[in-house]
Amino acid sequence: MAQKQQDQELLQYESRIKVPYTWSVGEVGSRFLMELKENRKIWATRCPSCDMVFVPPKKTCTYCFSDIHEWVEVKDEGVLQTFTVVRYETPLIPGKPPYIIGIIMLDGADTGLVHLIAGVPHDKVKVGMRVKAVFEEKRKGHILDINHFKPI
Amino acid sequence: MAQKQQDQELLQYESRIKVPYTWSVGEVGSRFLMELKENRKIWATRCPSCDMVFVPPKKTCTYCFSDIHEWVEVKDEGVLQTFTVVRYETPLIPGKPPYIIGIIMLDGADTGLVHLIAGVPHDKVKVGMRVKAVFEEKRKGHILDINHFKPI
Amino acid sequence: MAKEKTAIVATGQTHHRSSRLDVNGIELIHEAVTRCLEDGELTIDDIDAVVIGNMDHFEGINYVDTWSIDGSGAFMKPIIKVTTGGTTGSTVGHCGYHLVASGMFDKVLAIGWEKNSESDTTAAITTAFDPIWDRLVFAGAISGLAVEAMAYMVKYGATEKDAARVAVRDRKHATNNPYAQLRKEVSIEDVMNSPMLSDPIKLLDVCPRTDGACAVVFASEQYAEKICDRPAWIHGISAKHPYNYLGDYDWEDRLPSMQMASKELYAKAGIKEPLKEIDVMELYLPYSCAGLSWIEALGLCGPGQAPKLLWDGVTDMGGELPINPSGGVIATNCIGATALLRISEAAVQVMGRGGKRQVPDVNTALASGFGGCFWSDVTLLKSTKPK
Amino acid sequence: MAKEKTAIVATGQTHHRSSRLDVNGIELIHEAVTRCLEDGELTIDDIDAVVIGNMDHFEGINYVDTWSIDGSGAFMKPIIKVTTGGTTGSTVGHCGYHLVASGMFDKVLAIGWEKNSESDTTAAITTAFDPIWDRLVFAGAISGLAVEAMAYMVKYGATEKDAARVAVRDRKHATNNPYAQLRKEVSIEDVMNSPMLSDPIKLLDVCPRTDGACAVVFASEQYAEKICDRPAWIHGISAKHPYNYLGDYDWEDRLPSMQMASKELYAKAGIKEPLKEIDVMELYLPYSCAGLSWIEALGLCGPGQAPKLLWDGVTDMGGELPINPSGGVIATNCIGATALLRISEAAVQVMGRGGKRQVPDVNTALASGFGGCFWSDVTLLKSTKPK
Ligand SMILES: [Zn+2]
Ligand SMILES: [Zn+2]
Repeated sequence: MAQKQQDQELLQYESRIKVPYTWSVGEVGSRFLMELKENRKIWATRCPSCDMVFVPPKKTCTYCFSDIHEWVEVKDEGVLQTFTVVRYETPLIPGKPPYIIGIIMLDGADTGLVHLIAGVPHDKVKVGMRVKAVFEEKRKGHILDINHFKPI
Repeated sequence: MAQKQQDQELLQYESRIKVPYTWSVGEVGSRFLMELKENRKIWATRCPSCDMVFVPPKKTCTYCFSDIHEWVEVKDEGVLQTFTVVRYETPLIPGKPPYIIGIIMLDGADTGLVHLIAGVPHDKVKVGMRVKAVFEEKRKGHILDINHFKPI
Repeated sequence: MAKEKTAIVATGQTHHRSSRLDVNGIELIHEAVTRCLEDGELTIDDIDAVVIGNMDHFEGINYVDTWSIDGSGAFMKPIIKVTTGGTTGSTVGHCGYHLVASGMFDKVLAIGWEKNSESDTTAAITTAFDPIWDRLVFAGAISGLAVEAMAYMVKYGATEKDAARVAVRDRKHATNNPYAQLRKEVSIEDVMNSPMLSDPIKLLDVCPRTDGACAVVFASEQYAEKICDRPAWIHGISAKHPYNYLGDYDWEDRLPSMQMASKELYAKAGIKEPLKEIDVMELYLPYSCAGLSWIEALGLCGPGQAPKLLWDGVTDMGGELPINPSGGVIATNCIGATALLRISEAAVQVMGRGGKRQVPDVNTALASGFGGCFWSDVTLLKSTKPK
Repeated sequence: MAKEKTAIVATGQTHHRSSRLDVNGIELIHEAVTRCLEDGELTIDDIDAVVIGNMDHFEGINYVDTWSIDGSGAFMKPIIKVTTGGTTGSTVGHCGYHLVASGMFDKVLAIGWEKNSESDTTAAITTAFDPIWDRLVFAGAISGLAVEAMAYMVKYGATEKDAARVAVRDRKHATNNPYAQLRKEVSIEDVMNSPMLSDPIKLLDVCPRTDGACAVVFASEQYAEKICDRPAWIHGISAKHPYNYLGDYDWEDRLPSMQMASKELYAKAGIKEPLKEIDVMELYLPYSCAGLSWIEALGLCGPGQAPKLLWDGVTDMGGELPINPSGGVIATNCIGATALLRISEAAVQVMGRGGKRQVPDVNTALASGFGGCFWSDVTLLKSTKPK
């Protein structure tokens, strides 16, 4: 690609950095994802010192650096803390805009979960509404084994 | 992808980061590349303070931070300072291994040029041999408008 | 920790554009550095050490510190590269400050830059989210900011029009700044009628993508007044990066990291009533609604009272506390430079070198940085030497 | 610049493996940090600040400092991320040292890590070359190293067999190190018969890819001896990164950056005859031939004399100056940790905590880092306090 500036061509070199990655989920994260896959259940970990319940689960507490061993099941429904209707397009996201991103505080959890909201007209979504996980029929051990959360 | 550890599946999340880039070559670099393209000539810049001749050209001297305005033509031949025969495969490089990478000090330049060496059996390449640029017939303003350097 | 009194003694920046094809990144950096050295009547030999920062995945350059030496002049000088996302520029500034304040160096050149034209910013920003958990759902910066705006508006009853008032102010101020990228006034209607990107954020509510660079020289007490007749003394800094995942953020409150940072900063500097005691602010407001909730976090007014402050003109040029005389981030956003530009512009105000964008009689200025997962950095500058 | 006497008082590392699927990067970091704190009988509350580093494009993580807090324990502590390619680990170490030596902090945790299993290292390394000029031709680290080996061998008449002797030594030493990834002895023949990758470098001449982490605590004089009965005092550091493009390198000489760095270091520390005065070295030798030309650069012998030193066993365990008791980089290469492991292993030797890999009576140890475009970092540690 070139652009002329007076009598000088100004070149750009176009390329694309493609690096394949295989991120390790680790034992703790894998257990969470396998529960989604095999049992349609959402499990969390609870810090023995400060009682924080983390979804997704953590092996070490962010706040007090304690090792965490206790697993607790949280509900697959909760409260929509906030949301946005995304109307711009980007090649990185599954699905075409407009779609809704929300932060859901599941019953029993102390941290919000970032996920998609669907099954509701865009002008009916409200902060504070209750939503419930809709699981994929075919699950593979992935955060998108929950297809989206829908209002209840 | 999953791997079993005792009774726990260990997941990996496979993905690929693809980010498109368009790097600005800038006025100085563009002039160098356009000379390759249009005139099959290799031009350098010379520092007014320390006399260093830079190929590829620089707008500012690395060593004394002087602004550089003087252009000088260097020869399209020079000395092979060192080389290697690359025998491993990687998707990032044009051409199949084995191929030869070399550093060439062009006559009139003070910095080496990283490029490909070809037109010679692999066991005949020697440090210190003289080589000459072989230009592409179709050139586009790119460092690979020189297809390779060949021994002379 | 701060042993040496430290001041900003020189600043420089490029004329910011959406695309600067005539220079590569190194040459872009060189422009800001040259202007900064000229501003302080310095040469590169006067510089003891360099700190540089950008969001390196935006340009796909992995050794920015060494790669850029022809631009920074750092050949064989101590140099460090720091990158913390949107806060990169304030981290660069704080790093430059610490390198002098700790007593390690006397004159440190701090550089922030970005050549946003070189990549797809949204694609590049997305790689800043955790790959397993957040990256699959969130894309780019706008939706992450939109959920915060939504929570604030719902809780406090602020409107999109209130937010638009911030965009109108910053875009008007930018017309006074010869370096700004977008220098065109817009009306409330223009903002309201611009396309919705991610509810409640519209096109004219958000920052552009910019090619640009900024450089600043920090100097110790021994040198500061020799270089600059009215140096901008650093009276305190604070950096708070308490979140990592969007799910951990407290949506019930207004930018808690800014509350923490400004509280710490005011305590250090003895500031009790920021609205009265601070003469000008250069804030990293990447979108308009931030200009409401975040100034509440800064203690300029109580919860939900920011819209009134805006409509009353308190933060306009000529108001009690002008915010973003430069036009701010909505006018210019060369990301790795953006937060350093805030510090630089705050210093320019203290030095009295702001030209058409100068606020009269600035003795105290505050600069902020924003980035990552709702992080805040703040810096306080004064015309008087710290005790 | 160094005001406070500074020592390493605790170290920790993971058991290094080619792939650690049971932990993510954060959890891997946590293992090294936990072992380091245990080694010093410390808790995370004792730590004032954290410095962390890796080659972030290897994992595609862009905010490593904040992203990793559950592993590093840095929540709301001062933390800085540094990345300089292969030298990252030594930059982390030098940064940790400076943060204490400058008087800013008393106890600093320095962490290097890499999860090389998460990406294609060659693809990722290639992005470290300049995109316009060098990246199109060079790919990965090996060919860049091979051209250096070729130049040395041609000039000084060293042979591939001489180089193989280095690989044999390091791989043998690794059998003493319970943390090393590759713990299998090889013969000269094994090396010579292994596949040629890039003339003159063969498979058994080069380092593997590793998942691993390393952590070190630097402490000021006030705390060092309370934490550790025999701290490893830092007597000097030097970092020289003089090149940027491969074409600028001086192929006629042997690693000029190492010559510059070691000369500066020896002058600081008063070392006249390094071979006699230094008891052990942990060197970042990513491939075997580096173990020849680079020890000449370190002044252990004259130009072209390294092969004799190697064959005479001078650098073996039991020799006059053992090099890489840990097995070095050829046995373990978690890149962002690699150069910090050299500092950590040198400290372990000074502390006398090396177990089967301990060299007797170590008072003086040297660690090196290597990276980027033929850069060198060096660190000198002693059992005695600096004057
Ligand atoms: Zn806890
Ligand atoms: Zn010069």
